Amino acid sequence: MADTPMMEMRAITKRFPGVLANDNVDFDVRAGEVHTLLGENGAGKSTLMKILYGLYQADEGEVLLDGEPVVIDSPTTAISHNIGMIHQHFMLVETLTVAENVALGLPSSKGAFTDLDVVSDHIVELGGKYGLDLDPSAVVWQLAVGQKQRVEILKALYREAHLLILDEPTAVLTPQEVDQLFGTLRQLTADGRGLIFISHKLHEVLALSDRITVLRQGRVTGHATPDGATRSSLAEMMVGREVKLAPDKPDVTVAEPALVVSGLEVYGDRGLVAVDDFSLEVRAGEILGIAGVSGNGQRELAEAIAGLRAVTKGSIEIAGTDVTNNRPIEVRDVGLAYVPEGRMKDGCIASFTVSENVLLVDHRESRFLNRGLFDFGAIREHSQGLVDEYSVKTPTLETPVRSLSGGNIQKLILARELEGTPTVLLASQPTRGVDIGAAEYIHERLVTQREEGTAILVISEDLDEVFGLSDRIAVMYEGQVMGIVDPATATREQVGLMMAGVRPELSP
Amino acid sequence: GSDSESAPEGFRIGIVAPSASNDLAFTQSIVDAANALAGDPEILITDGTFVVEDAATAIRGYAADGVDLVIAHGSQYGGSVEQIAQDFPDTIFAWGTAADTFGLPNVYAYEAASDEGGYVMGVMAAALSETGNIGIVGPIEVGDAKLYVDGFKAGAESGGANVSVVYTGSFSDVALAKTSAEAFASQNVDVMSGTAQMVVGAVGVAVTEDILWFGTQSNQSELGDIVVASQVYKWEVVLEQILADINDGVKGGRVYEVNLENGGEVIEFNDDFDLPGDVKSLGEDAIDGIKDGSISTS
Amino acid sequence: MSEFFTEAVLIATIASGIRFAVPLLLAGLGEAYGQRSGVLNLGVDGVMLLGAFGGYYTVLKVGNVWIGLLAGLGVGLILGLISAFITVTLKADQGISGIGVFLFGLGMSDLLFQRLVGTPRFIDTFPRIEIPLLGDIPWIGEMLFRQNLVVYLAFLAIPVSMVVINRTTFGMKIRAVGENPEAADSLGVSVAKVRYATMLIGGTLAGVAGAALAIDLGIFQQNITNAQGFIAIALVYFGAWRPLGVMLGALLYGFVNSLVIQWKTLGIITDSWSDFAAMAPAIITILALVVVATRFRAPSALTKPFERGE
Amino acid sequence: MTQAGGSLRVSSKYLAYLVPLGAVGFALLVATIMLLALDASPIEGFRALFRGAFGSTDALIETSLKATPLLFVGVGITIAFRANVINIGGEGQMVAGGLLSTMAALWLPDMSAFIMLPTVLIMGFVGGAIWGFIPGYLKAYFGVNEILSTIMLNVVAVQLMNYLLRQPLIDPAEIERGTRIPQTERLQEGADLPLMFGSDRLHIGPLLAVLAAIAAYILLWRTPLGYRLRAVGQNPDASRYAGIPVKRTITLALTLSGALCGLAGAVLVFGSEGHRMVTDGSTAGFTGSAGFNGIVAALFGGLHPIFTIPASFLFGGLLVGGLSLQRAVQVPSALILALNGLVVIFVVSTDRYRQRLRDQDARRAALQTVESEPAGDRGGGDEP
Ligand SMILES: Nc1ncnc2c1ncn2[C@@H]1O[C@H](COP(=O)(O)OP(=O)(O)OP(=O)(O)O)[C@@H](O)[C@H]1O
Ligand SMILES: Nc1ncnc2c1ncn2[C@@H]1O[C@H](COP(=O)(O)OP(=O)(O)OP(=O)(O)O)[C@@H](O)[C@H]1O
Ligand SMILES: [Mg+2]
Ligand SMILES: [Mg+2]
Repeated sequence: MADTPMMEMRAITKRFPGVLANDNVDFDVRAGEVHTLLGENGAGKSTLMKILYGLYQADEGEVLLDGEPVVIDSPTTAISHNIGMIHQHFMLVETLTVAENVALGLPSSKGAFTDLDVVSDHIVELGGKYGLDLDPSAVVWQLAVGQKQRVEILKALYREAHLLILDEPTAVLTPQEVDQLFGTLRQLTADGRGLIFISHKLHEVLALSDRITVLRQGRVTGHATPDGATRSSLAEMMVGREVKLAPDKPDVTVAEPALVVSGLEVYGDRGLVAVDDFSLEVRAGEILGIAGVSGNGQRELAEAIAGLRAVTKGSIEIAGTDVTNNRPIEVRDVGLAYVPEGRMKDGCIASFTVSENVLLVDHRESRFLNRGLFDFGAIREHSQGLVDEYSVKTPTLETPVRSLSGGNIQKLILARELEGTPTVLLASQPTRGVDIGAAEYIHERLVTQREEGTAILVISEDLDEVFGLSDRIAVMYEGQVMGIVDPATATREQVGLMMAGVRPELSP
Repeated sequence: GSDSESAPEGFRIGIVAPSASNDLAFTQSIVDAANALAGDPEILITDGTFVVEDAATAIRGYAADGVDLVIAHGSQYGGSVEQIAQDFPDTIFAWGTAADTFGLPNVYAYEAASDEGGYVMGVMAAALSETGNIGIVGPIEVGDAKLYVDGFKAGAESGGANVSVVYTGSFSDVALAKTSAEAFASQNVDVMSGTAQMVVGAVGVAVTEDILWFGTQSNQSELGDIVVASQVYKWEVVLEQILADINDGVKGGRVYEVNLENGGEVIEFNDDFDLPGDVKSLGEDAIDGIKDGSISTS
Repeated sequence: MSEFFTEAVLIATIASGIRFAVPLLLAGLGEAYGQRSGVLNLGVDGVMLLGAFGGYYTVLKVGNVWIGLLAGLGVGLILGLISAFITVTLKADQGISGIGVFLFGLGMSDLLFQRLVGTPRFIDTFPRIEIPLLGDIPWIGEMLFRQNLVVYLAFLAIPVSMVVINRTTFGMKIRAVGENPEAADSLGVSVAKVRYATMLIGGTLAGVAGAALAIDLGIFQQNITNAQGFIAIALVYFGAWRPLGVMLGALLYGFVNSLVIQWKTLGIITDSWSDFAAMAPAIITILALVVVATRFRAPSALTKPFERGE
Repeated sequence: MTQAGGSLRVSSKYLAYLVPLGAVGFALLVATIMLLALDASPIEGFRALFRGAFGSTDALIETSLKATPLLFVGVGITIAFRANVINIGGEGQMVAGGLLSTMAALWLPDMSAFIMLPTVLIMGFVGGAIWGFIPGYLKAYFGVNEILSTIMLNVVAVQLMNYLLRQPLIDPAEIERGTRIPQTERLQEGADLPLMFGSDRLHIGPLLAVLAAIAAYILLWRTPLGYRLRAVGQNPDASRYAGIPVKRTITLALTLSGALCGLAGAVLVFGSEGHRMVTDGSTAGFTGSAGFNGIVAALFGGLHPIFTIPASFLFGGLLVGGLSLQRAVQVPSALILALNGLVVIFVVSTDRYRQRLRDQDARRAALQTVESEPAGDRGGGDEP
């Protein structure tokens, strides 16, 4: 490794209205190394990287490349300094082809006209070198998630990125795809490129990194190297206290099946079968976790159960009532509560107040009405009760939820859904994108609810969560159940293989 | 023409009209007439009030301001005039083009016998047409436009021509008027006429396709040497009669008309168009016939 | 009926349908550029009106129709710039600010006309150009190749636009910005610049469309476009945001109009039905919108102002 | 729901309401320049404008009458916009409401006002509702862009009006006379909007419009239905998730919006000087462009039914005053139209700024109380 870092950020400070997203942060990368940024949600990782990539401007501090101070005021500048970024959310134009997405914004060898043939050739060449196999003429929306990821990497390589920022590139990949990606990344460091890696998955961090820097509340709170750290030591550095990675679960005697799904077939948005001959039972008093890589039909399954997506075959029963293809409101009336995966998309209305969001599902109920008009007294009382019980931190009940933190919004949704003890609780990614603190709290609530006899179906991509919470784990792959395992006896590796489509009986 | 009657000292006239006061057509004809009055009355104009309720506001505004004579120059203003005239019994109202004073003592109505001029020009059109096909472009089949079109058609048919009429359905769609004229051109039409503001679109086609044109509501000679003649309104004939009444102490309840007979309607020939003498005399015969009642325009 | 099938009448119906389509085609094409980049410009009609006045007045003063057309282009360019400033820089609601531009154009063009011209006067119109050889083809020649230069230019703009949108780097940026501005932005494509450019193209074409309309008619008057700008916007949806589709829509609209008129003059459509005939284009457009809406997707970012998270 | 907050918020909130006034001020500045260019005295012009709008009882009455359709339409637009539906079809919906109520008054036997007046108002409501339902249904179930379908339906409505007033509904006297002005006969007196305060002009239209605004306010913020309308407007996904019938609600939003515009049409007919329906062949000839201007009034009022009341009166005053400005300094009416457009442009151009002021306010308040919390994830990102 060279002595001068290829990139050095010094004393970076960035403020958003009311938030100190980066506070005097120092960070550097040397050629040929992977330097990982670790931190809770909202710690300021993406912000720091967006500053480096020219999407945001730092309020204070400077950036040095090869020892020279530079001003990076736009992505164009960043690209011209050979910096590439793989964003946390895919930055792809779905209606364009792979080659077009790669060529976008670059000068063409044919002047004003596109030179997609040249681009395609180079894509194939690069793909061959780094194991990024892709058809340059495929339209992006037709690609699988892993392939889209490869397009993102190709975009950066095509621009000759020497410094590559990868903001949570593994969040949506199968363990096998992760391995493949890591292979590619190691090849890149071997070429002398510097990588910045961001991930919440501590075992990945330990496997890939050369150095680790931990951010908390916008500040650097520690440094580590993989050989001197463990998962729990890293977690502690992130949160600032000892963390319970799994909740305590008292024994509960399970009762009758409350949710019965049999032979379910559901189509996805693209008109393909997303849930395929899927059967499952969840009994009152148990938590069934569904593990799987995103995009394997979990979303469609949840929506079908909630009445939001048409079922083409099979049936869904809740507490003995057939609710197949019922309207969402009818399914709820039978006793379903649903914490959706898209917190801001489905779970709440960002511009509505806390009180109004509490009303989202129940606004028709007579207890909130007085001669047909809202009874604001009753509504306030009810909302205050939930806010207090679930310790939702909000200045007032009239605050738009937009200005609450993610964890608090999630708690609010949970409070709303668990109110009145549902027969079945369907929780999709219940702690995705929330603080470890809030996640701990949410896990405790789910366990409490289980004790009260609710049948709980938790869908999560976070294996730690699935293992920590579930009484049984069902693994979902390409719309089907690959098998159901006991978390007490199963290993992560087994589950990982099942998530990749390997049936347990076939595995050694 | 009658002897010009002079407006009383300090007389104020308010005009409310739907289109622009320099439109070379409907509105300009009344504005020019008012300006031509003797005695130099003060003329106030609210133009472009194609919204009936806005016109009503303006009419009421003039009445409230103490204007002596309020001219509501638009058939569609009738309902408003009827109402407002009752609220301002001391103000004199003139409503055109129309024939109804609602039995009110302070409302005049005035109209144009546009069928008469239409008929005369139709007769000449038939004589000028070599193909025998004549086309007329109208806006919507109502009021003054319908009267003119019907008169023109009757005149041309009396001369043995084959007449087709198209109402574009709009007073304003110039492009449609143009398309209509193009349709006529394809059907061997060699003489056209038309009325309302959108008709300029048709005149344009007449110019390029060398089709003869008869105009109405104002002198359109300057539009080109394909223009044979135009029917022109001289509303001062009506206004002078109203002034005469006022000077005599009568304040309304009468209906006046401009027509060929009283000189309120004039056929103006285009000097640049070489009109054969026999055709011109056919036209003059028609004028005489209408004046003496021997020809009916319908 | 038989009269309709005479050669001359059929040819004239198609030829005048084509001419009728030209302003719609130009304005619609310009609007398509904007919408492909994510900007809905409802002010097209206002721009057309001012372009029409600019073109008319210039020809009246200068006497040259081509300078008049250029004047319309200039007016459109300026208004395109203003519209871009309103919607891209100030990020105003696109639908409503467009209505504002429309009302302004409607009033301003009339005001200028009344003050500067007053009495309507005819101006020179575009000379017809007969294309050698092609113009001599029976039927086809008369329908297609004895038009004025603007007609040819307008139809030439279609393949040019197809190439620009589908085969150039600029076109790729337009499509990207209309679909996913964040992604384009992350690759250093300036969303604002691309949208300014498409708005300028749109404004320019709308201005030219207006000038072409007025010069072709040889006259100006209040509201001369008679809402053609709005029809042009509808045609963009009708044509599913593709230049060729816009052209087909404009031609269909032009043909329906000239057919209805031709039938009226022949007495095939009687006057009592003429109001319904006048509804036809609007109803056909709505029906077409239903079909297009179920088959094609609008650019994802259409009507959404872009703001880089900060 | 009502907002409570510290002094900082209040001042910022007032500022937010001042922004559109600033926009009007700017438009007036442009008007001054234009008047000067037209050789008219701006001072005299504005004096006439103000006098004509608010300077006397008569002026106030005219302004109220002009504001009435603006307010109805503005309230209708507010309901639609709150459900995130852009209704540009106010013009056509007014025509539809005017036509249906006119038919009722024309074809039903003469009846007392107690029966006739509610009947024609309901018919106006229904006529507009039908004209709003069509684009609403097409949007909800076929994804047809409502901006375009409503514009197209304006065209259809005007032709329908022209046909009906020329043929089946025309005043028989017009046929007899041969003048064939496309207008109905004077409609039955039972349908006349009653006059208020002993005025011979001021009918109950303004009162009805204000009541409609209050009703819309109650609907939107005090009832489950209004809650659903707003929820669907803010987040259709979350609404669907919560069991709200999204498509039906979108359809309903445009239907209700159209219905209020239809009421505006009915009030125009039965409150008109002539007590009849007339066409000059264009929509604006009947509506006075209230279908467009009502949008401006609604925006002015911050898409809030109650604030739309003063906004409509202000804007109505501008229009009435514009007429008297024209009379006083003899400028073409096109000037008013152009200014109208400028006001719209300035108001929407500053809208973003106004929103930012409001947001800042809310965020600041949220932060004051949550300072104890970690900087975590404000804005609630929900992605991995
Ligand atoms: N554009 C913005 N405007 C206002 N606040 C922002 C903006 N972007 C980020 N923030 C805030 O800055 C803080 C840091 O956010 P950042 O996205 O950098 O976190 P992160 O570490 O990447 O979290 P995650 O793990 O969820 O991706 C958070 O409180 C966030 O809410
Ligand atoms: N009775 C049913 N049979 C089959 N599928 C149904 C049925 N009811 C609902 N669904 C499915 O659930 C989805 C959501 O229904 P929901 O009632 O929320 O629709 P919506 O968008 O509110 O429409 P609408 O406003 O017409 O009720 C539907 O799109 C449909 O796929
Ligand atoms: Mg991040
Ligand atoms: Mg439903």
